[in-house]
Amino acid sequence: MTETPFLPLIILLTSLLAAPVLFALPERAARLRTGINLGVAALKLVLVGWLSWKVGQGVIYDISFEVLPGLEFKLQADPLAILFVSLSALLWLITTVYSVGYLESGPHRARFFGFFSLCVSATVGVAMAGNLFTFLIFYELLTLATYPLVIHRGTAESLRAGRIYLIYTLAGGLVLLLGTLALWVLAGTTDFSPGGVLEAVVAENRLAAQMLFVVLVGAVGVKAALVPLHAWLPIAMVAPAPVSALLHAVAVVKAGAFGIMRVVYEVFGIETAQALGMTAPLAALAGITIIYGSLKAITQDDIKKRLAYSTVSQVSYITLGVALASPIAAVGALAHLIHQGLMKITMFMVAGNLAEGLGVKKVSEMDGVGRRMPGTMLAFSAAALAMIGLPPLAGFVSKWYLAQGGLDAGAVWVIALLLGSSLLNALYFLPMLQRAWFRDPTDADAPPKQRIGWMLAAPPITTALMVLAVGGFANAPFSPLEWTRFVVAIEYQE
Amino acid sequence: MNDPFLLFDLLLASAVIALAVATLSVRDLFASIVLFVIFGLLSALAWVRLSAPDVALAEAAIGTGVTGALLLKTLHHMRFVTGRLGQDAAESVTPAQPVPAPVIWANAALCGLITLGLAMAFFAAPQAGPGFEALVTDAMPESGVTHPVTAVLLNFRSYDTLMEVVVLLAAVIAVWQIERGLSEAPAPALGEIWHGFARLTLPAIVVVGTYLLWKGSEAPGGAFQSGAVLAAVGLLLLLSRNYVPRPAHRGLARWAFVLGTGVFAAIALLVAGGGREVFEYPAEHAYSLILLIEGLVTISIAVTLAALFHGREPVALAIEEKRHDT
Amino acid sequence: MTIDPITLAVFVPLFGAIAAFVFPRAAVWLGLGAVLATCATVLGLAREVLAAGEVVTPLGGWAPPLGISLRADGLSVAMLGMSAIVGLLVSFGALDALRDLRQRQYFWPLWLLLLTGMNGVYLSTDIFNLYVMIEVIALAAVGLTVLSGTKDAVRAGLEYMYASILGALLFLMGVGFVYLQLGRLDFAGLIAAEPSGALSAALALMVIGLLLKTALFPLHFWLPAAHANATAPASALLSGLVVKAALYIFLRLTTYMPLPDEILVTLIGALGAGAVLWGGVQALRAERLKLLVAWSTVTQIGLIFLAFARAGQVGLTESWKAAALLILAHGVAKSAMFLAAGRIKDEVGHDRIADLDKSDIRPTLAQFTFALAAISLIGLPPSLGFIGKWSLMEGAMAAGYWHWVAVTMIGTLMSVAYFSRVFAGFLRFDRMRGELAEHKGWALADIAPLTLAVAAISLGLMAAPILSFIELGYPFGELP
Amino acid sequence: MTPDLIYGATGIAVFAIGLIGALCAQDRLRRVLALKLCSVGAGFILVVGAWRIPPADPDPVPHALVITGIVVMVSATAVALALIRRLHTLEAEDDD
Repeated sequence: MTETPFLPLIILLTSLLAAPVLFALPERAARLRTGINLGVAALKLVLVGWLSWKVGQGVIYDISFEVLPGLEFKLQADPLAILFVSLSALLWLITTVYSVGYLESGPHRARFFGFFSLCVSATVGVAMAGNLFTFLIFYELLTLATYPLVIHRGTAESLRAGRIYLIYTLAGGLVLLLGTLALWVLAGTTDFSPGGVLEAVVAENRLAAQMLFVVLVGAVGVKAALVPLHAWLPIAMVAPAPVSALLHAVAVVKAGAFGIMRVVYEVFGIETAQALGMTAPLAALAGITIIYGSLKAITQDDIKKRLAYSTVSQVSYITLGVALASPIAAVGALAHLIHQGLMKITMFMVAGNLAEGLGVKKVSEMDGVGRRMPGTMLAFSAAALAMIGLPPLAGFVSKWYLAQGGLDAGAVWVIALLLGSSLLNALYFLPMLQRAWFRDPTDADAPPKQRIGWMLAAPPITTALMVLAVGGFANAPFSPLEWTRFVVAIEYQE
Repeated sequence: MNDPFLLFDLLLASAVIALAVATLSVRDLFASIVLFVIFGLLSALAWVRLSAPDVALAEAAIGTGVTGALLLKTLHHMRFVTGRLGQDAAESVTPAQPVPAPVIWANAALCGLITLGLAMAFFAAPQAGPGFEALVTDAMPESGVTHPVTAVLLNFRSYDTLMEVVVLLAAVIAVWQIERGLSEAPAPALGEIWHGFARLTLPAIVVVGTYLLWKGSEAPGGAFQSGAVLAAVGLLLLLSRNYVPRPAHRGLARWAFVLGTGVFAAIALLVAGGGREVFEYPAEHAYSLILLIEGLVTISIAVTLAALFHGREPVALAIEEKRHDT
Repeated sequence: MTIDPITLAVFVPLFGAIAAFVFPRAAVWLGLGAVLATCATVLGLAREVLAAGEVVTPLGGWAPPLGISLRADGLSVAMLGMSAIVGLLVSFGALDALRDLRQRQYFWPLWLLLLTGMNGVYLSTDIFNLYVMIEVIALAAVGLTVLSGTKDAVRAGLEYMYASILGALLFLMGVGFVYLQLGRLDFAGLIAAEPSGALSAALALMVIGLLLKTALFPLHFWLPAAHANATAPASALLSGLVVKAALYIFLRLTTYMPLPDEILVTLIGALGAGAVLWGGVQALRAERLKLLVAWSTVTQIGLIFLAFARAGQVGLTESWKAAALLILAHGVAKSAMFLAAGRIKDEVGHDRIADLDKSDIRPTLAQFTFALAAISLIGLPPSLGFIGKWSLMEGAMAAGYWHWVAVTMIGTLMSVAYFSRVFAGFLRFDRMRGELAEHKGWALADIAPLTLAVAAISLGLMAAPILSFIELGYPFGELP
Repeated sequence: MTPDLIYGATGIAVFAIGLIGALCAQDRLRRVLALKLCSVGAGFILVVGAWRIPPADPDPVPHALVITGIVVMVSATAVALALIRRLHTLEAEDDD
């Protein structure tokens, strides 16, 4: 059953077409800009809601045209895409509200929101790409759209960070181009299809297939911040808070993780990947990244750096769930895609509020901030506890499924890994909470640096409530977890 | 080996080669140019020997005469600008930038390689193989003229010839553009250099002109050759200052430059239609059309060549007559 | 009087040039009108080619080999179309960019003569005619190079002139050898010819001449200075269009007379690789924006030759298409980039890369245009440059030429590196002395390059129709 | 040994001499001269190609081509010389 095949295209175009308009608006047209931003974001969310409902009913969307003979630009809305598209549409709206508040009087707002729009378009494109070629196009577009956001402040430091970011991600993109080409030459198609497209190639040339796996996963692993390709992520912290929030929760890092899913599930197929003997090393790499990221996070005093290393660690849960090659672990991985997004975006917005409102940028300066910004810090606490894995919060749900999946796959070490990681999470988050709530402010009488308006305060609280909801109502119909099961059934062809 | 011309051929060929080497190796640039003029005239002689009188004429008049004049004018200009006009035999007027030895060796190796390849290819090629002559002979009756080279230039391959006039037009526009705003540099007077030049080329010009006149009686002469002869007259007028270009003449000059090209192209387009292609002259008018084109092109060529020699476009700021003597 | 668009494609710009030269006061409008009319003519020709596959006109009614005929197929019309459209937009840009009256008066006739020459090259089927055409191009191009009249420009123009004449003479010598061997000069004669040593020597001579004209490493020495010192619209034309004419002839000749030896194919590839790497290094070291852009032309030419590097083999027509796509991509993107660089130089007052961020004036739109053009030149999706690079690498990979894949990737990384030097200058804001001047809004001279840059990006998604158009009339061998 | 071989070899030699000069000469004017030599060399090849053993008439087409080549070359030479003059003036102004 197909109808309105253009719906995915329309969803893509809403933000893509908004971008040139936003670029062209003069700096002073702030109200108009805010109106367009919020209007388009809301429209997109509604459209995505409609799309998910249709896809849930079994409608298949598929739109494509030929770019080169045989090679198609292809958009499709499969359940896996819907999972990611919904996340990005929802969080885009929230982050837009936050950004409007954050940049209220800053320079270059036209540029910022233009690229912001492009960035979400690219994310949606990454999600709905129907083949690796299209995925590559949006993957690169994402790099290009985020670069100006990362260096938005225009200082020497941010430019240096931007250069490192650009080198890592464009080199990754180039390797992805190589891999895509190799896939095209080897398999004659770059389509995503559950079960993979490489069976014939594997039978014929096992080594080539293995190399292709390394190349493709390595390429998307740059954005997914897999150790040792993660170095750009902590450095990119010079970006403004809403950008960091978006980068970590929705856009770049998630695009990498999502790419790993597509490559493993739909280019190779989980069984083929397992038969190639590639999943176990990937799982091991994910495990190393999880522990390494957490250990590094403990040693950071800068709040945003600590959060960044935490991301390195947390995103690899997704990779781990994919690599374990167990349907139960896969549920955990996919759920974590959503859960980590909600948790991390909350934390980054809080970090932004602390810096903007109180001038607090370091963990050691956090004494007593809970009393000065109770709402914001409550949101932070909820997200942090969820991240540690306190039942029944969001993080617990994903970790639970991952552990189950580990047992299912016969990898008992995963349990130990998850316990260790949770312990480390606690080690770097609890001191922050302890300082915020149980210590006296060092300069309690000091007036706040700047008043935090509702546009800055409301978004983190909203996302924190969502963190509570997705954990608490994990088994409700239409919860992310339920959708995840739907997706996994498809990918494992059950 | 019993060809009576063999010795002549060998002598002429060695003279041409020796002059080519000498042109590039003598230290004095003036001598170099003079040697080049002799080289050009001897080459033209060789081409006469190869039954190519039209080519020989063009080479003598344009390739050697006009080119030589242009070179001498440039040399004169450069010596004047650097204030070294008085020193005779100034070997080089541009500062030598040292070229790294590896580059020179690489260049020499490249030249050697190319020459070797050329020589091998030349001696491997079929000598005097069939060319266009049969085709030309068949087509001559429809060409409207009786001289084969003219038929090729102005009928069979008239598109090439039109584009050649376009090249000439491009050159004069480019030269005016390059020298725009240049202050009134000395127009070379008939100084010592020029007497030498005149001694060498004037007789050649006279011979060529006579030949062309004579030739014109039996068939349309080559537009380029007669254009060059007329240009030589212009050159002498300019040099002797009997004619001084003035800003007011600019518009006329522009029209004269484009006259040949414009009419040539317009006729090419206008004859099209009624089953005829562009450039396809109706048989009954072919002769007169070709004659018209040739005449106008000759005027344009003459004016253009003279303008190329004069260089900069006449501008208002340089009116004052300034006779420059060495 | 009915005249085919194929002849008009050469005659319209010619008459335009004559008119613009004779009436200097009206040169701008006459010139612009002629370029517009040329666009219309090319459009008409494109329709004919779409309908018939190829259009042939024997000029003067004399069929080759005695006469010269004009022939248009998909490839030639694609080149004509690129010249006309890029030319039109550069012309619009020139309206604003050339403020000096006398510059403007000479720009139009020279540019229209250039267009005449290029159109003539793309329609020609006779190698001697090609020689005359490349000379028309050379003289007009040198005139444009020195339009600014500065010492650097004149010096660069002279070097360019030497290289041009030498290239043309090598080509002419090759023509002479073809005549010696075959007794005819038309393309059909070349196609029918039996391969022989002498013919290969002739081809080699012509190829060396063309490589000199198209500035393939190490014969590129004249290009950076010439393109960097010309005025912006002239640079855009020179870099975007002029070098393509010699490339096109190379493409045709090697199609009709395939390179005889695998070693030569590899040599061409090696020179291309040299261009990519050496040009990249020089672009990294360039101190001025326009010089950087000029060096990027050297690398892009090298890239196109990398695509040629496997053309000699049977059935591998793909690489020609990659080359054709890269030629189009570079033509559009590079002209946009040079115009944008010119705008930046005009607004900021200099084009030293190191000092770009010290200026309180930021020509935002020109910078944005520059970045868009850079995306296509780097080869990032979905630009035309990306599709070209994709085809190039696909071909190299399928043929097992991994070394060329590696060179392409290194070249891409280098281009990221040198272009990001420029972006850093655009986007750094902490070294300014005063307040940032509010961006000035739109200017006419911004629109032309922006349009070109947007086209360079978005044409990538239209590569399939472009390719099927280029294949009309079988330009790549297999003549019916 | 026939005239076409003798003059063909002459043409190649002149072309080669010109080529060496064009690539290695230091003086600007001399490079123009060298290029002109190259063009004469190419002219020789075409004229030789057109030559037929008498009494046969030569092929007129190459003759026409060489005439065209000569005119093209004088145009290019004129532009090159104008550039040299201009450059020389600009450099001389700089020295003052």
